[in-house]
Amino acid sequence: MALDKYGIAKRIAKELKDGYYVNLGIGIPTLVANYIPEEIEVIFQSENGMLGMGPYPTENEMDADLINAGKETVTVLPGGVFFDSAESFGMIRAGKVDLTILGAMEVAENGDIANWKIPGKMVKGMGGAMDLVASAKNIIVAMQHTNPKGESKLLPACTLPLTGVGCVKKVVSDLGVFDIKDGAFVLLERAPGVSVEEIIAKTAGKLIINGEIPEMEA
Amino acid sequence: MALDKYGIAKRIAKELKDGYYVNLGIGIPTLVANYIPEEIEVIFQSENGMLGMGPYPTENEMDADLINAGKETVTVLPGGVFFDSAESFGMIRAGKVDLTILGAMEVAENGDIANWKIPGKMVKGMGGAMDLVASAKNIIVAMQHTNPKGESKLLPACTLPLTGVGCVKKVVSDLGVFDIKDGAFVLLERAPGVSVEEIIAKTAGKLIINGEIPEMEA
Amino acid sequence: MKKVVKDADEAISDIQSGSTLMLGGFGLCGIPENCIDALIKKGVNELTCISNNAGVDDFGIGLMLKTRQVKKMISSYVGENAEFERQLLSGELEVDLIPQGTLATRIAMRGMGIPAFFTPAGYGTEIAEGKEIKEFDGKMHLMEMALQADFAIVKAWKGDTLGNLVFRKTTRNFSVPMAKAGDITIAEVEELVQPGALDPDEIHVPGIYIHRIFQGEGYEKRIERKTVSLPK
Amino acid sequence: MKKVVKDADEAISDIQSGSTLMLGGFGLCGIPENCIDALIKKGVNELTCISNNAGVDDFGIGLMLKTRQVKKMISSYVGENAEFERQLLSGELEVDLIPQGTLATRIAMRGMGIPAFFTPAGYGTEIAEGKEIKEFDGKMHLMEMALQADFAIVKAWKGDTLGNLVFRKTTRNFSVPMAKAGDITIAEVEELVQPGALDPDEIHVPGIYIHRIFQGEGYEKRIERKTVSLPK
Repeated sequence: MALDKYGIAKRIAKELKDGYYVNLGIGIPTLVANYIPEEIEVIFQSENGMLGMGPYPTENEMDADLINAGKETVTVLPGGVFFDSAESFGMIRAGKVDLTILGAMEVAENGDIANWKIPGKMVKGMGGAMDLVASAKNIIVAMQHTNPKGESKLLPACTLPLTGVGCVKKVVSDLGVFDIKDGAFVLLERAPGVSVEEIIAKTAGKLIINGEIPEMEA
Repeated sequence: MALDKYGIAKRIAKELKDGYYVNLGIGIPTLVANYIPEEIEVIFQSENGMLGMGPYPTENEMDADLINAGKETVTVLPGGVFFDSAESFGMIRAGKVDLTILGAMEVAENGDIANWKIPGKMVKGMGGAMDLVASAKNIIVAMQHTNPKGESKLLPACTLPLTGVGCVKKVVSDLGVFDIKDGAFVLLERAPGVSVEEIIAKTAGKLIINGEIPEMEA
Repeated sequence: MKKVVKDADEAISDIQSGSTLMLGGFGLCGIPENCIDALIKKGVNELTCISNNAGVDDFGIGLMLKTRQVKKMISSYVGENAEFERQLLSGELEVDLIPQGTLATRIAMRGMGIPAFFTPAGYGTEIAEGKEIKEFDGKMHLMEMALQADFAIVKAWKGDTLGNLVFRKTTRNFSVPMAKAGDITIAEVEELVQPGALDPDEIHVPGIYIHRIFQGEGYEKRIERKTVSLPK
Repeated sequence: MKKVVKDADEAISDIQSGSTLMLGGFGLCGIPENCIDALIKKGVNELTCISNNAGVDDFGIGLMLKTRQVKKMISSYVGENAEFERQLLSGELEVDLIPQGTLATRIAMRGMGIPAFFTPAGYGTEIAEGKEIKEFDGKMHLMEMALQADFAIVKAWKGDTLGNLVFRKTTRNFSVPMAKAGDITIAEVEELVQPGALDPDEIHVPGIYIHRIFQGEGYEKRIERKTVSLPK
């Protein structure tokens, strides 16, 4: 059975390592924060200007001066820091953030990503996505494997305007986990109950399947 | 009688205006701080990283963590601020400092300045001088009119390696006050008792003398 | 040294139609509420506004859109505003979309006197069109230019009469780099104090960058997205 | 998250001969005294040291010059040191002199991930030789490159176990941009505290830049030029 958004978030959480500084995009990536393994400590960066982002506040704790990059009210954990947005993107650009997790409309087999613009539709802007994908040391895309029409989002080449080139290292979709390597999607794990055949059928980009593909652990 | 270094500093102090942010170089420029007119407020910037530099501390106030760009112990006035050296030169480069006063070995009639290097002698470095002269909106040079050999330091062209090009706006020497304009030194005032003839004799660069030249006020 | 003005009306009195303004804040967080109201009252128009976002329909820059005072927005994300969308689609409003980090840095560089710099953001995308490209350390970079503005308008938590500013939490956002970048910078503060009241080690924006300052009033500090956890 | 190390010896244990180091401080103000001692004890040599100054004969980097550990200095002003002058004139030591603002900014740009930028400093001087020159707004600028270092070593006043740093007075100098620029950054602090002890609005260097931190000991904090006024 394909993963739901919580399942995708939970699987991505396993990629986190102790001491990681992590930037979470809006949507599924935000959910990753709920599945951090007990034994490790990671610190969340919010690109408007904070490190040490904590959970949403209670009604009483809510503070208009304390929001995240999604403009949601949040809290700060002990050891957190505030800074301005130029400094924030400075640390992103300098590669100080260990991992960036974000959503995508399309990912290509060479690591290109498109997630900001659909021609003909109202364009809201790229926000920080172009900066993040151009500079992050390690980028994981969290997304549905196919679009609402059932078409693959893992493509030979992106059809939508690009956000960044050759930058995505890993994709976790509702169907599986894929490394992007040498111009192909390398299947690493299947979602529980999802067959290799289904993944082949729903992946338009070059797919590499080496031997037996394990089902991901619960 | 030619001015002594205190006289030069005192004359330069008259160039200050209320609200000016001022960077003072080492030597004569430092003395300018002692002659600020009562009725105006100026704020001194020290390029290692402070605004609101005050007088030297008493023995008891002395703090190893509080020095100026000349590495001297200083104090900070109410409303002062500390920052790092990159920020400090950022504000200099952005033209936020209204006036820079510094010494020179040579100044040319086109505003070039040389003050950091004598070929064949041990070179200590340019410190912040190149940044200051390249970026200051207004630069006044405080110096002796001639070198120890009696040779003019106001020249048609600098002979020493340059610190900056076309940047000096005004020179206050022991003999007089000069604007640098249209490729010439324009004599504005004579030091008390110094004749125009003496100034002509001791100025190697192009000198413009328009009408009667007043003696500077005490 | 006279930086203190009476109120927002006095602070913005010489802003003319056609000016380029930087407006601090991120979303509705830390926006200069008093000055936005004063700009609406004054009725200047044909403004170019540099601001990461464009407010919401009935708050922030959204209010200036409603009164048709804005000719062009320079932003990274502008999604929360129906009137914005209408004006954009009808061609009444121009929008220049810039990656958020590039936008923040182009502003910061202005305050550091650096006219141009290189960033990898946007290489290989439509953002790179027409820009000089250079390789450093095996990676392609775009040359980006510092952004100029006739006025920068920011809101800080505390400020002193010399213009030194202190911010609270995530309100530093675009306001700190903008405060340093404006040809003229206007700061409104929740609390105006005397020189010496702020610790010189804890000032976020040194007063040298600030030309006018006043204590604002009636801050609403609206929250765009209230998100809460249940009490434990 | 394990950033805390026992002492300077542990902090610098993997620094090898031939490394490039950034060493914080301005003159003797805010220098990493403990780490300098440990580097001398360890005896690594052929070091390239990026530091605004080179200490005095018997303190700061001057101590490392005495033990011949430094191959090259990258500085803006190096005047206060007889041994330095001797080694320089004898050809034992290389020196790369860089305008102070350009030096500070090349370091800061590394911490911002900006590989190159333009500054007017040094245009028309020997500093400009071999550099790309571009005109912006009618003024000539040099392209300058960010400076890389294998290790940056700084000393702060307080720090927490996550690496967040707070500085006192003019000790921020080159230490803040260097702390952000090092491939590996080591911070020694006068007082090491727990997360939450520092106000998140008042931190000068966020811990994300810091890889190792320890509480130093026995700070001498020597003053290079004691200048005093008489008590009033």
